[in-house]
Amino acid sequence: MKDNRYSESDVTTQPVKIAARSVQVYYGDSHAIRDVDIDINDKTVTAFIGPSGCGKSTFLRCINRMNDTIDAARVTGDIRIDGEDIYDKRVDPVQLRAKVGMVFQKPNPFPKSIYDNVAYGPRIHGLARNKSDLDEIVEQALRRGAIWNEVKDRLHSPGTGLSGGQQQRLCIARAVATEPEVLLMDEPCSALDPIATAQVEELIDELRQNYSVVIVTHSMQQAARVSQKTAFFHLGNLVEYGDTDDIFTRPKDPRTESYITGRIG
Amino acid sequence: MKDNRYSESDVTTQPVKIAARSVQVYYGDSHAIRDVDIDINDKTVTAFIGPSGCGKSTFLRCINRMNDTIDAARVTGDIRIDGEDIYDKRVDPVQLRAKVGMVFQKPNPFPKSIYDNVAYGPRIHGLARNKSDLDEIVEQALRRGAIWNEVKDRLHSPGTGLSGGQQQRLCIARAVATEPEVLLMDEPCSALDPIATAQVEELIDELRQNYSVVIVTHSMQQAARVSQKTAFFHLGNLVEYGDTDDIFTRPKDPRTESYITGRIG
Amino acid sequence: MSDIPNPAAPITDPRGASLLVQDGRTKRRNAAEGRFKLYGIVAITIGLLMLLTLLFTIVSRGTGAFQQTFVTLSVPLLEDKLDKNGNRDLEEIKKVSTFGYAPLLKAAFETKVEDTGIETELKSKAMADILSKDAAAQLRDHVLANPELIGSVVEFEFLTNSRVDGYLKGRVTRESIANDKNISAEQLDLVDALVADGSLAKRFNLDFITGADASDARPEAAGMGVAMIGSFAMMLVVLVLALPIGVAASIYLEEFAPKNWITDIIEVNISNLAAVPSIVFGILGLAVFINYMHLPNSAPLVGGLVLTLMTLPTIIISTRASLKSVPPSIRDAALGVGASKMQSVFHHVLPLAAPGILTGTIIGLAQALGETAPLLLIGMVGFIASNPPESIAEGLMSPNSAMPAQIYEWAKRADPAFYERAWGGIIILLVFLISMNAIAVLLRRRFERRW
Amino acid sequence: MLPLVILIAALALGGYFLARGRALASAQGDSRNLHSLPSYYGYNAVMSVAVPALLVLSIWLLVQPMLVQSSVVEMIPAGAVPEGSSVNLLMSDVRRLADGLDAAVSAGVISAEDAADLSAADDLRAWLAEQGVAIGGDISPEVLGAAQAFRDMTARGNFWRNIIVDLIALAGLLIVLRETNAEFRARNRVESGIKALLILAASLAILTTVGIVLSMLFETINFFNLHPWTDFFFGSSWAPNFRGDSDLSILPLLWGTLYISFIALLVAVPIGLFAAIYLSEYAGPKVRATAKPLLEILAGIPTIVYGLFALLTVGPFLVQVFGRGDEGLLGVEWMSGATSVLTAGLVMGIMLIPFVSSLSDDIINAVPQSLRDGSFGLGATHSETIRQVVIPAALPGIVGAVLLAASRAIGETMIVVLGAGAIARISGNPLEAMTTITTRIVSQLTGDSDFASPETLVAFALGLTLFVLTLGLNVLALYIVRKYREQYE
Amino acid sequence: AAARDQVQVAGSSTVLPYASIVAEAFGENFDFPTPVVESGGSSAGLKRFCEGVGENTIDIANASRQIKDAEVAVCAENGVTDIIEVRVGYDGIVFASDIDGNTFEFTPTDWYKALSAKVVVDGEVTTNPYTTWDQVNPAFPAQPIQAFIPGTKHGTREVFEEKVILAGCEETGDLEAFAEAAGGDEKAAEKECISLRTDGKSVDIDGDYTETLARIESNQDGIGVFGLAFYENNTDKLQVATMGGVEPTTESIASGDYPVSRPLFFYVKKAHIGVIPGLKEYAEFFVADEVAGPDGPLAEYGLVSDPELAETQSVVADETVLGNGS
Ligand SMILES: Nc1ncnc2c1ncn2[C@@H]1O[C@H](COP(=O)(O)OP(=O)(O)OP(=O)(O)O)[C@@H](O)[C@H]1O
Ligand SMILES: Nc1ncnc2c1ncn2[C@@H]1O[C@H](COP(=O)(O)OP(=O)(O)OP(=O)(O)O)[C@@H](O)[C@H]1O
Ligand SMILES: [Mg+2]
Ligand SMILES: [Mg+2]
Ligand SMILES: O=P([O-])([O-])[O-]
Repeated sequence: MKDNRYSESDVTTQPVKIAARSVQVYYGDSHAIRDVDIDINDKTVTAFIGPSGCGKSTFLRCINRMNDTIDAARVTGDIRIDGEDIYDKRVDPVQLRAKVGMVFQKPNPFPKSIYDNVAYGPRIHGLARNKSDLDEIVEQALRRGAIWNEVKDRLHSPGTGLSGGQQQRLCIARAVATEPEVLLMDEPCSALDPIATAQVEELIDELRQNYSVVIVTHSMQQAARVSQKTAFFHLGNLVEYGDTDDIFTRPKDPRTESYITGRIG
Repeated sequence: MKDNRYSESDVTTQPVKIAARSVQVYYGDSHAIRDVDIDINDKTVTAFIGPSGCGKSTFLRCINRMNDTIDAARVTGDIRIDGEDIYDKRVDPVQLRAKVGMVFQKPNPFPKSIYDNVAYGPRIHGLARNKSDLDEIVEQALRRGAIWNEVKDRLHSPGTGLSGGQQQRLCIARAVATEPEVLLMDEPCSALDPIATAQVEELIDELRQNYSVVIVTHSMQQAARVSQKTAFFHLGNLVEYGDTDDIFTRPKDPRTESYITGRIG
Repeated sequence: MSDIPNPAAPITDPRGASLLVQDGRTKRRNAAEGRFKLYGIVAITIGLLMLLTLLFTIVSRGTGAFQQTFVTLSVPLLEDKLDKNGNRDLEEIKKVSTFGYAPLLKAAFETKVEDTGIETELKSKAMADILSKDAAAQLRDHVLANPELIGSVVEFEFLTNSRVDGYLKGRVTRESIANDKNISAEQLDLVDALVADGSLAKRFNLDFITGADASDARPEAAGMGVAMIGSFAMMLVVLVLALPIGVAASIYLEEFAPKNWITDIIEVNISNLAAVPSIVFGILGLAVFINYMHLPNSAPLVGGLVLTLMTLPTIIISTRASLKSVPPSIRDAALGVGASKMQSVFHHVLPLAAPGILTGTIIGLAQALGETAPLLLIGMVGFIASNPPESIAEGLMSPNSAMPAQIYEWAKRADPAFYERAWGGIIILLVFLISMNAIAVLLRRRFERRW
Repeated sequence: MLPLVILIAALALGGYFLARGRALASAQGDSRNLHSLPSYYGYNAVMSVAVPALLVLSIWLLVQPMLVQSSVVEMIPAGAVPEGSSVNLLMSDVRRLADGLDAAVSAGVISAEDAADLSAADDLRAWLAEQGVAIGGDISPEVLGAAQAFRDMTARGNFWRNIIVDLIALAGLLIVLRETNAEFRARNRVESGIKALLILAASLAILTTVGIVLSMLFETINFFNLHPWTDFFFGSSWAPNFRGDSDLSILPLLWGTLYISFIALLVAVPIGLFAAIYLSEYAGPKVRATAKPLLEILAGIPTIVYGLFALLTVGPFLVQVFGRGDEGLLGVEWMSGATSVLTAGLVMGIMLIPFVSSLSDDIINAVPQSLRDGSFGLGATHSETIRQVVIPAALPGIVGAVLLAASRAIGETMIVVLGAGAIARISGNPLEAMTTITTRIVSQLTGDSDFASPETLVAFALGLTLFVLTLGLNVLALYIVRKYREQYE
Repeated sequence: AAARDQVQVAGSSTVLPYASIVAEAFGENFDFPTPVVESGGSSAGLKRFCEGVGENTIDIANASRQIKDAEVAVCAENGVTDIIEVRVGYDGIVFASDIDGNTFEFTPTDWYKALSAKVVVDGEVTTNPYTTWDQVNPAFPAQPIQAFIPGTKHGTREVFEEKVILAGCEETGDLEAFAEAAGGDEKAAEKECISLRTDGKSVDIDGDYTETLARIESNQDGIGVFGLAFYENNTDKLQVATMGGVEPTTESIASGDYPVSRPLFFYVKKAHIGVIPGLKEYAEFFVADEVAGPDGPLAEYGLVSDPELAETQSVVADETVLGNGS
């Protein structure tokens, strides 16, 4: 199963980008995330794996405070990015989210044109000096999202008229366009064919050169291919976290092993 | 790559369930499906594969006339189920869709409770004689959708509060609950972990005993595992169609080969 | 309403059945479908039929108001009546009141009868009575504007009184005037003769659209123009205040407000304000804007403020409903790329909610445009025949009425000629309303989309 | 004043570009190094320049006339006020005269110095009349002196006002420019400003409520001092009377209000809802684009038209059906007059159709297509989909629309006056005439009887009670909606 | 606030037509702007009148009844002490029915018997048993009783009760019977007389005469109470009934032959005279002979002019205020 195509030279030597301590998440009464501690490195791809419903998305959404938007959700504990507590009162969630981009599990393009979907982030962050700059950014993002060829002739038709996989790539392009420092991707390749998947994986590897990427995936192969670190969640607990190699070849926890070998889900 | 776990005894001997001839689909001016001819057998799992945006979902939606709901979409050609032209004036799309169930690419649970989501189909089709009958049907469907254990304690909380993968399985359960003769599944396992995937695949194989199943998938492995027939789409064309074994091991068309070996997408 | 098929009904297994023939259950469901759709068609048809009936009533009763009967007369501007001293001093000419002009009109009729050889038994006073009371005022204005004309004979086109006008429009007949002391059969004979002579005829009356109100004694001279300006000024105030305030309040409540009891209080309050009878807003307006803030009586500004308060709940409720219907995933998507809450609302949610907001605005404005009761208390209902204002500020501050108030007033007056004008006024009001709606509808269509 | 406002606007505009430029400069011309978009720095400057300055200006505008007035009033000797008049009235002459002098000066008829030196001896009234300024009476020297003082003080006040407000605007500009740099959180500042505005807008509802309650409370208390509250709340008849000693009970009116509103909703809700469903789900774009605005016209027809329609068309028709005995359509004799609860309710229902239909249509239209697809995919018919998926998803909005319609029904006057008759009684028969609270408010308030009598004051008590009552209904509605709200997606 | 230029009038809707005719002519013949005359009812007008002195209060209140003591007190409390009362003429009140229906010659007794809640039949006080007019008076046709009378908020109602119902009650002798039953309490007996039946035979109209007319149009059996001016403008739809044998005309009312009429007033704030341009001129113009006299436009429109007009003119000219012995 080991198929890590890319160098993993300096993973462990990377500084910690995101540090979470005893994070708990509740949806109303139900306890979705239990006491998670994790350090996520900079310039590293970290994969979250685990059975469906175990809390991967929930934890991911804690990192850029998207859970703030769910009334029922309540987060406790301590999450630091670059040493700063992101749940501190002084932290502006907006600034945080500009820094920590996100691709959602269900593709959610704006009901606007493809171009405007991608240009939205750069516009509100003032990343483009002028129209041609913006065109450039949009094209670049769409290329990185591996969708440029399919949409270049219909940039101004609505993003909601795309196929499922295309929408997913559009959302990736949209997230990449704002150049976040951390990119959270919730199953970014679930609707993609192998080629597109490979292109997105390439993108992830490229992003790793400068940023920290966290990816949720159900594909063990993908986790093995793209990530240097892997975290395994089960029933809201972070069961095991370590180098991807180790997790897949020498899991310490029996639950991890069961999952990887396909016995629990 | 060959990993077909289930018997494929009598695939070719099965009668034709769905016969499509020179089907064309247009979205406004763009030609999304070009001249597709295909015979889909009864009691068989047929996989549609192909790069993202090639028209798999579009063609799938032709089979139960879901494209009727998109204003811009226009379908020509001839599709017969059990020899009856489903685009015939006399055909009631409602009756057709009861016979040809569908699981959508993006999970779309109703804003109702989990129970009501599943009970919806049986209710409108009058499949239950009384409340306990209905309870039985709902439980059965949720079990087959491999989600019973996770939701049995919260049947009356909203279906929209589930995780991505749970929603997907809920939608599968919902589709199965109405006992369709043909089941169209658009990437039913995209958000599922391997165990859940295996359970769904098992369901599919079980369904095959009586029904015809068409499944869109991006996972070549999955196609190989569950299907007896495979159709490969590319840029709106049905490039190749045949026994799954043949497609994966002896593709006739160079495009199919490129796709399977990961060269075009 | 629920027709979820009865679970006790026999279960039909459609398996293997032909698609070309509908099974019993499908037939039943399709029948239900057909019925359901029919209900929709019936509902719309009822609505449109009612609209049609109302419009037909309005138009058939109101179009008459746009025409008026005029008589052409040559009036000798007698010097001994208008300028006894003959020095053409304007101040002295002004001293002659409209009552002093009556002899000129009588004289004009005498000449007319002589010149055309019409035979009539009538005294000259009775002949002049077929004219509108407005004629003397018209004459006086003309003389004051052109004092040099005194002594000459000038041709005028005068309004006839409302009975003569009604006679030409068929409302007044020789039978119906049996007990009427305002007009006699002989006078109608004279009218017939004048019609034959071509000097008395019905024509389009622009003054109805542009003019000011007239007193009860001269319905034929009353117009809608000034009230129209009053309504326009009020709508301006309502639009400028109610739309932004309403949308702002809704955004706060729906998107930003913490879910606590204060928000609940505000929310309940707003729905409650929608149920407050409009006259109560008049009480409020009188107390706050006139007695406390000392804004002038009868001013469209005050009317606009009162109507703003009255319209706000409608706009807020509809805006909130449409904001609520924008799915959360859109907000998530925007927040996910680092948009602020404010940006996500203004860039994505608001445009998607725009159709509903516009609908609320249309309905709210329509309601405000047709409202009379609150205006009663702030002095905008009654006899207000001001001149058309010269500037926007004057239009807001100087006394004025409003279209519905004018219509309401007319509908109450005794002379049946006012009744026709009330319906005519409703036509103008509706044209006003429809043009206002048309703009909003066009805007709404631009924003509409389904995803 | 206008130049002042223009100056503030100019400063604000200048501030916009200066702050924006400064921010960009501090970020070495690269907007990416800024905390916020450059325009936010601009807006922040506009806000900081204009808001305090305009605030001070408006306070000044409110306070200055009061101060000038009171000091001028002090100048007028008590003897100068004619008997029976008040200083207040004299002041209006003073103001009128001052305005007249202003007008004369600005027309160039007289120089500013001369205006200040005019004496009462000249025939000022006639002279002013020539300038087009009408003065009520002859001008006394006191009034003239006061008018001149008035002008003088006003001019001085305006002078200082201009200076101070300008300084504040300028100070705002300087402060904002000083704090503008790449790290400055301009967007947050601007958004807090906007949020403050939003909160202000929302609190207007509270203010209105307070205003309504206050403007009715005292008169209501007066009423209860004159009339026993037990009769008002628990009596059974409504029979106002000139000589006093009237029966003034709200119960029959309340009954009529609720009954008529109920019938109106019985008409409007199904028709409106079905129309909305048809328009958003079945109708083609063309039908929808025409039918919807057409229906909206129904909301704009003045209610007096509906009233006449009820009285002259619908009422007689109903009598034809229910009340003509053997000559009638049903051969029954249940209805005696054209006015009845049913007449008013039916017509009011028609008026309310667009309140339900248009708003619901927008909301139904906003339900995501994927939900419909999900239902169609299961073999549901269109109507099943609508009933069981679309409507529940749109329910919160639809409830809002229905509540709005209900509110309108309760608050409507004209249709009831003409359509429902004016008889206050409690009866279950919809073919009988009844009346409502709102019509009684209007008629008690506009009538002939003594305004200090309970017969008139009862209008305020009725208004307040209705207010409290609907408040209760709304609390209940909120509770129910909360309970059944379903969030989709 | 800028100084106000025009006279502001509010109040009775009965006086409104006359006031608007005067205001219009005033605007035409004087250099003052046309006064603003609002309607809204005597009570509402007086309420605003009594709110205080100053430019943001009205100058004149029209009323279809005399100001009440309680109102004068409130006025005084708010500083409105000097009020000039001007009686402009009389409003004739007539009874009319559909033009195509039966003709009636009423007496107050007929109305009393038709509308009172309780009547004396055969010496016994009973609930009003009459349902058709011929039961009330055999001379009448067998037409169902259906009366549209002014609501209790209208001054006209008071006049109707006083001069028709109560008069009828006295004529029939029922008043005495009621007094007897009430143990000699005159007040209670009067109240008994004028409390009208509530079974729908008598309908209170709170709106205007147009509403009464509309109701008669939709119910041909109806008989309504109107102002004389209103009737005179609608002779094609209505036929008037005589009362006590007298036909209502401006002459018969002015002479006092026709019994049912009421005076109309307006009240001027003396403090505003000399301050509001044109106020006194308007008041004088209103009662001038050429306007309010028997040949003036007001009478032509239906106002019954005051036989004592000269006295009224001097009240205005001298600015005689209420309570000063006039
Ligand atoms: N509603 C629509 N309007 C216009 N174009 C559409 C619409 N839906 C799909 N298309 C286009 O039609 C083509 C085929 O789309 P389809 O959804 O069938 O692809 P697919 O094979 O399912 O892809 P995926 O694997 O990404 O879901 C694509 O180019 C897509 O952009
Ligand atoms: N909005 C919500 N309200 C209530 N419960 C929720 C909500 N969202 C998620 N949950 C519950 O929290 C648990 C964790 O959900 P989460 O979405 O994090 O799972 P996941 O690991 O992302 O699963 P998947 O792989 O299926 O997406 C699940 O049991 C889910 O049902
Ligand atoms: Mg998830
Ligand atoms: Mg697809
Ligand atoms: O409006 P009125 O007071 O005359 O009834």
